[in-house]
Amino acid sequence: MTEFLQYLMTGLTVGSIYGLVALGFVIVYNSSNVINFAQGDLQMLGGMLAVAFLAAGLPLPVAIVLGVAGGGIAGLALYKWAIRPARQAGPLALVVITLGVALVLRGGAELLWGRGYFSLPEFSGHETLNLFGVTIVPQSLWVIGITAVVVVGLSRFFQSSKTGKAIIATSLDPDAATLMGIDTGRMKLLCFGLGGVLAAVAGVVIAPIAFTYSTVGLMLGLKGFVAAVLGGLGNFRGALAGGLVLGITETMMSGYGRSDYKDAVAFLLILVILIFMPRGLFGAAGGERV
Amino acid sequence: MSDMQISGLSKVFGGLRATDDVSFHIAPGTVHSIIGPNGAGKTTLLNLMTGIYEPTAGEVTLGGQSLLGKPFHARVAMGLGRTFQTPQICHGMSAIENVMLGSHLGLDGRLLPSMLRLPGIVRGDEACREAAAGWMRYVGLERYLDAEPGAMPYGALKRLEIARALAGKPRLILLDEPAAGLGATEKAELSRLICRLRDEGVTAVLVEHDMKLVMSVSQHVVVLNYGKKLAEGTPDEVSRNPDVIAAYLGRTH
Amino acid sequence: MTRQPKIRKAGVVRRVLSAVAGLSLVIGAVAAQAADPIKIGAITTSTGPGSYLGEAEEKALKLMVAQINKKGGVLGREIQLVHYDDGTNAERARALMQRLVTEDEVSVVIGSSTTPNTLSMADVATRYKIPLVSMAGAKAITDPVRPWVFAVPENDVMALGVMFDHLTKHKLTRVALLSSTSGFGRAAREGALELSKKRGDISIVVDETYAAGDTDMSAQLTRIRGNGQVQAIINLDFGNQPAIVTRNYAALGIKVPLYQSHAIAAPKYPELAGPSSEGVRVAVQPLLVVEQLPDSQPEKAKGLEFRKLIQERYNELPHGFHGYGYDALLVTVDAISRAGSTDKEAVRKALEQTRGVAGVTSQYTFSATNHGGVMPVSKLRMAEIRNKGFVLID
Amino acid sequence: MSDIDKAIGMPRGLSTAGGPRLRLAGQGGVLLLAAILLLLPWLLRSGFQYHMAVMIGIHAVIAIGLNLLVGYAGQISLGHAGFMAIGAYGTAILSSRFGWPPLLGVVVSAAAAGLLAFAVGRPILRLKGYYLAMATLGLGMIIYLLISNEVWLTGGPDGLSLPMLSLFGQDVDSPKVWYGIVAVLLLVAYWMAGNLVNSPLGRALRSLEGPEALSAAAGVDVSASKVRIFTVSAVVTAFMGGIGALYAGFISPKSADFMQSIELVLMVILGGMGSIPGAVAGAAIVTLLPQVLTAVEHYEPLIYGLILILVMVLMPKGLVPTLAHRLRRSRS
Repeated sequence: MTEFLQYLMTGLTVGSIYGLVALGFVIVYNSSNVINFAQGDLQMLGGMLAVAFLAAGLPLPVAIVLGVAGGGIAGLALYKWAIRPARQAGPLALVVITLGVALVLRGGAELLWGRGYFSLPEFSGHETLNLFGVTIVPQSLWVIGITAVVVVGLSRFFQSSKTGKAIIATSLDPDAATLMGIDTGRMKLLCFGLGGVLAAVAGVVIAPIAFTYSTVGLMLGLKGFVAAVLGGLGNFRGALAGGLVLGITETMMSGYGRSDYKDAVAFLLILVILIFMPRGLFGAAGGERV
Repeated sequence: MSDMQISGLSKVFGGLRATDDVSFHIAPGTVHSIIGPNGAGKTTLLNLMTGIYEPTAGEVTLGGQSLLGKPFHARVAMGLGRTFQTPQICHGMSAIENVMLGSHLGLDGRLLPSMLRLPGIVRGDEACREAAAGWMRYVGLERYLDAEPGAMPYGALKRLEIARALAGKPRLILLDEPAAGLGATEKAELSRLICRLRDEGVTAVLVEHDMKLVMSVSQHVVVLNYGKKLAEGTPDEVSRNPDVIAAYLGRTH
Repeated sequence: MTRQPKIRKAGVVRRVLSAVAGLSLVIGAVAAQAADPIKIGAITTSTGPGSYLGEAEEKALKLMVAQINKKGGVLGREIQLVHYDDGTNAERARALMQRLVTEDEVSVVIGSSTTPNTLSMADVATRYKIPLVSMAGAKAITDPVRPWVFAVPENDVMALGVMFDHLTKHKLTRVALLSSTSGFGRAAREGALELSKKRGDISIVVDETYAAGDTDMSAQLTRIRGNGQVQAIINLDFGNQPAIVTRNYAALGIKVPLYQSHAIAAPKYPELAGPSSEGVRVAVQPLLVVEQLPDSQPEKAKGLEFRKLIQERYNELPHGFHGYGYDALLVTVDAISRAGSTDKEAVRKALEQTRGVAGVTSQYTFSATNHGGVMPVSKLRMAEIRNKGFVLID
Repeated sequence: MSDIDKAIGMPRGLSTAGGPRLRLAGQGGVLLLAAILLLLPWLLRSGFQYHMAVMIGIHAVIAIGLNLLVGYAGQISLGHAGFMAIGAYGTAILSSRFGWPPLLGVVVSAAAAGLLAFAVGRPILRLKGYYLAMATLGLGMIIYLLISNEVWLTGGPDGLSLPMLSLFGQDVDSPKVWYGIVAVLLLVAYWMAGNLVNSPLGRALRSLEGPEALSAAAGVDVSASKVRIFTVSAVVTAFMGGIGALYAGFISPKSADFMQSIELVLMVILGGMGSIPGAVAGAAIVTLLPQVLTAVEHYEPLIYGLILILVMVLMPKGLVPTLAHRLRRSRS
């Protein structure tokens, strides 16, 4: 039982990170139907920037905030200079553009900071807690807590703020939103910025646990995409649930099964879920309109 | 002997009876219209005929054979043709290729001969191209043979769809709001086209809002309201039916 | 009238052209004899998961080539290093090897940093008969011997032996193995299982693995913690994941000592793992702790000198992988100068006749049956992390 | 004679204008490609340049096959590297471990990949858009993980070596001979893909990119057709994976990994979706770019990324369709 709880704790931590990255995917996807393959690299950027600011002598909280802000700015820039100029392009062409942005971010980070691994200090020391025999690293609590705050904050933002509602309207029906006087271009820009912020948050909170390096976004970006689709692209709860399901499945597989097939089992599970639920766990049902 | 027979057809979505115990039959070589206010269940009925939905109860037959359980494409193979409210055109193909697509069923679809372009494939393809050109002429699109669908006006796309459906040589063609979005001249042309089809013995089912068009081309009209069949008869009979008048007036007021 | 001059003109042009062509041929030949540089190809794994190894090797190679050229080169000729990065991709390494051989026409190739990449290049080396000096450490590279393939690091089985000796000495004989499923981890794990069977003094009671890219190894360590028999943990991997293992190990409060392989022995490791790494035991290259070596050690003087060079140029401390880059170049250049030419077969022969060449990580003696990888005694030492530094221990 | 009969009977010769021209264009493409492939050896100087040409050829055939699925039928796949790897590893294992003739190994592996595609195709291809992308990605990843982990069979991360291909009792180790082999394969693939696309079956497949109801209304069995084209592209990919492995003489799990799948799709998108010459152009770009960019060493990812962005912003429909469109417009 202790083992199980230990695995669960690990799974929740890893799953929260996947969920955060997935949320970024979902917000961008909702607003502009683009799967942003640079999401993972925006996450890398957030972590790297925080490390760099810290190394420049700024206090940790400031470095963290600046790192997150940097991710957001990069998200805005991504939309303004790469996505917007190509707005007539098809979805696959846009995906290729985000792939290009991912490479630019990765290459830029390597030129600036090299290819080494960097660590960020834990937010609140590294004294571990012990609960029912389960060892808990405080950073795990930060990860889970921040994810929870982000999810609650986002849902309130989308439900009650005027901008949030405008974004929802844009994602539901851009034409109607334009008629209602919503500047849909601005909303898309905002969503890319928000996606960048979310990615950077993930990058910053995971850096003390798993470090950050130029190619860290590759795997986490992929996992985030998996979580987003698993949850049913376009759904916040789904993205988070997808991340948690993925994280917990992986950890349980490592704990109770063979770790070398951990990912294979996760992917098999996803295949099966998609076959029975073609629009993911929380995806809107319904066929094609004719 | 009817071409299509619909008996006791019902479709329930959740708690909503979108189609409620509808029965009628469509005689061969006639134009048969289905009308009703918005939300009356016309499109649901069409989707039940084509197999996009499976009915909760009831039966649909074409030429005496049951259509139930058969997917859309199999029904097309049995002689059902259909056009859509908003034209469904393949934008990766030229106009004539879209029409040729409609007649692919009768042609050799084997993979290897197609890749090797064996003589049989070439012959079939050429015949099919000529036939398609014929159909385009028939619906008045001869100017657009090699046009990109994206560059064609809306009305032409609607006729292109009809040509594609005709290329499949259907025994019965379902036209889903063919007049929607058309201008007055285009509507007149459409009306002539439907009459011409009727005169040549093609059975057509028309779902349409434009009453003028419905009344001028139909032999038989079915009126739906709230999923139920409200009335049925010749255009004259239906237009004098007090229930029908009430339903339409009730909506406008 | 008007046509004749034209024809004559054309004739003149042709004559001038051919004269120029002939002249340039002559000049070219003379120049080639005098100062045609010696082309040495190099492929390192400078990006991707293996960048940790290749970046250091790349730096050392570039630095040392510049140093050699400053001192007048080899055989009176300059060395031209044609360097490519294989991105931790074996197929790319192979394509680049092909490119070095057929397009860049190098005389000898150094590389690559990881075993799969070296093995994929070894086939090309054999096919085109060109000497290849690898900086990767798996036994499979030089055993069985391939005529054209050499290696400078001692092989992973020897390196494991150092750890096993230390464990036995401290009576820690029941060991938990934790390895990555990457190429290095997998090969090292197999080596460890084999070695434990062969030696009989160490028994592996738990055998856990994790996948590349995993960000938390608590699950595996929890299982290890739950096994009462375990007296020590060996982690076989390189890159950032051993640092995560170290943190998880410390967080779970595991009491048995943790041993890390020589593949992570670099200042970056304690920096990443932080205070968790205090007391972790690591097999290290002497270069990393060169100041702690006794003066009698032949590697010491060279190592200190090399350290100074690297620190001046790159502002970082060299570790074993810088050393492999240095040594690979050293062995290669030594062979070329003894061969007296860049003839491939001559260089290959000279490599086989390498005797007691002192590098910064080891002394090299090759033969027809030993193309590297095996030394009389392992050069690795056991060190413990104390105060963020590597301290030699008994 | 009814009006319909007249209408169909009458316009003979009048309407076929589109037909022969289209076909000629297709055959013109084959001829042009043949001319390029014949002339190219005069430009290729080193063995390495032949090597690159061979690699482009192999990738081009795969891209043509994948373009049928992605570009024409509109079904994305992020798992085709898995099929490539099945071809490569099947060939390697059958020839080096079981002593089969290499070419038989290629054919059997390609058939096996086809069988797998056929088996998983029906449930997977019901999915749409990014869900399909996800499912194919998962399929590819599972194949990749099997190959990396089943060391006893595949050699794991260390990879596997293959015996040299021999034809008519002669070892094929010269890049020039390989160039010839791959050039012929490319021509055949180009010709066959062009034929398919302009056949009745091809039109049925091309209709799949649109809404399902459109295809069904034309009598196209949507799910069967999707499975069919998926299988075809898997077979082509696996076949060329096997040929590529024989050419390289060595394979590693890297050829099955996710990035390889992305690169294959990249070839199709950069070159132009639904364009057969586009697939060839895309394969050339994606294969050459990393080699060209070794010149800028540490700037490689940065410049690669910038090129991707620029190409897609300036030519959203891909290289060949965009250029063809501009050419047509400037002419008229």
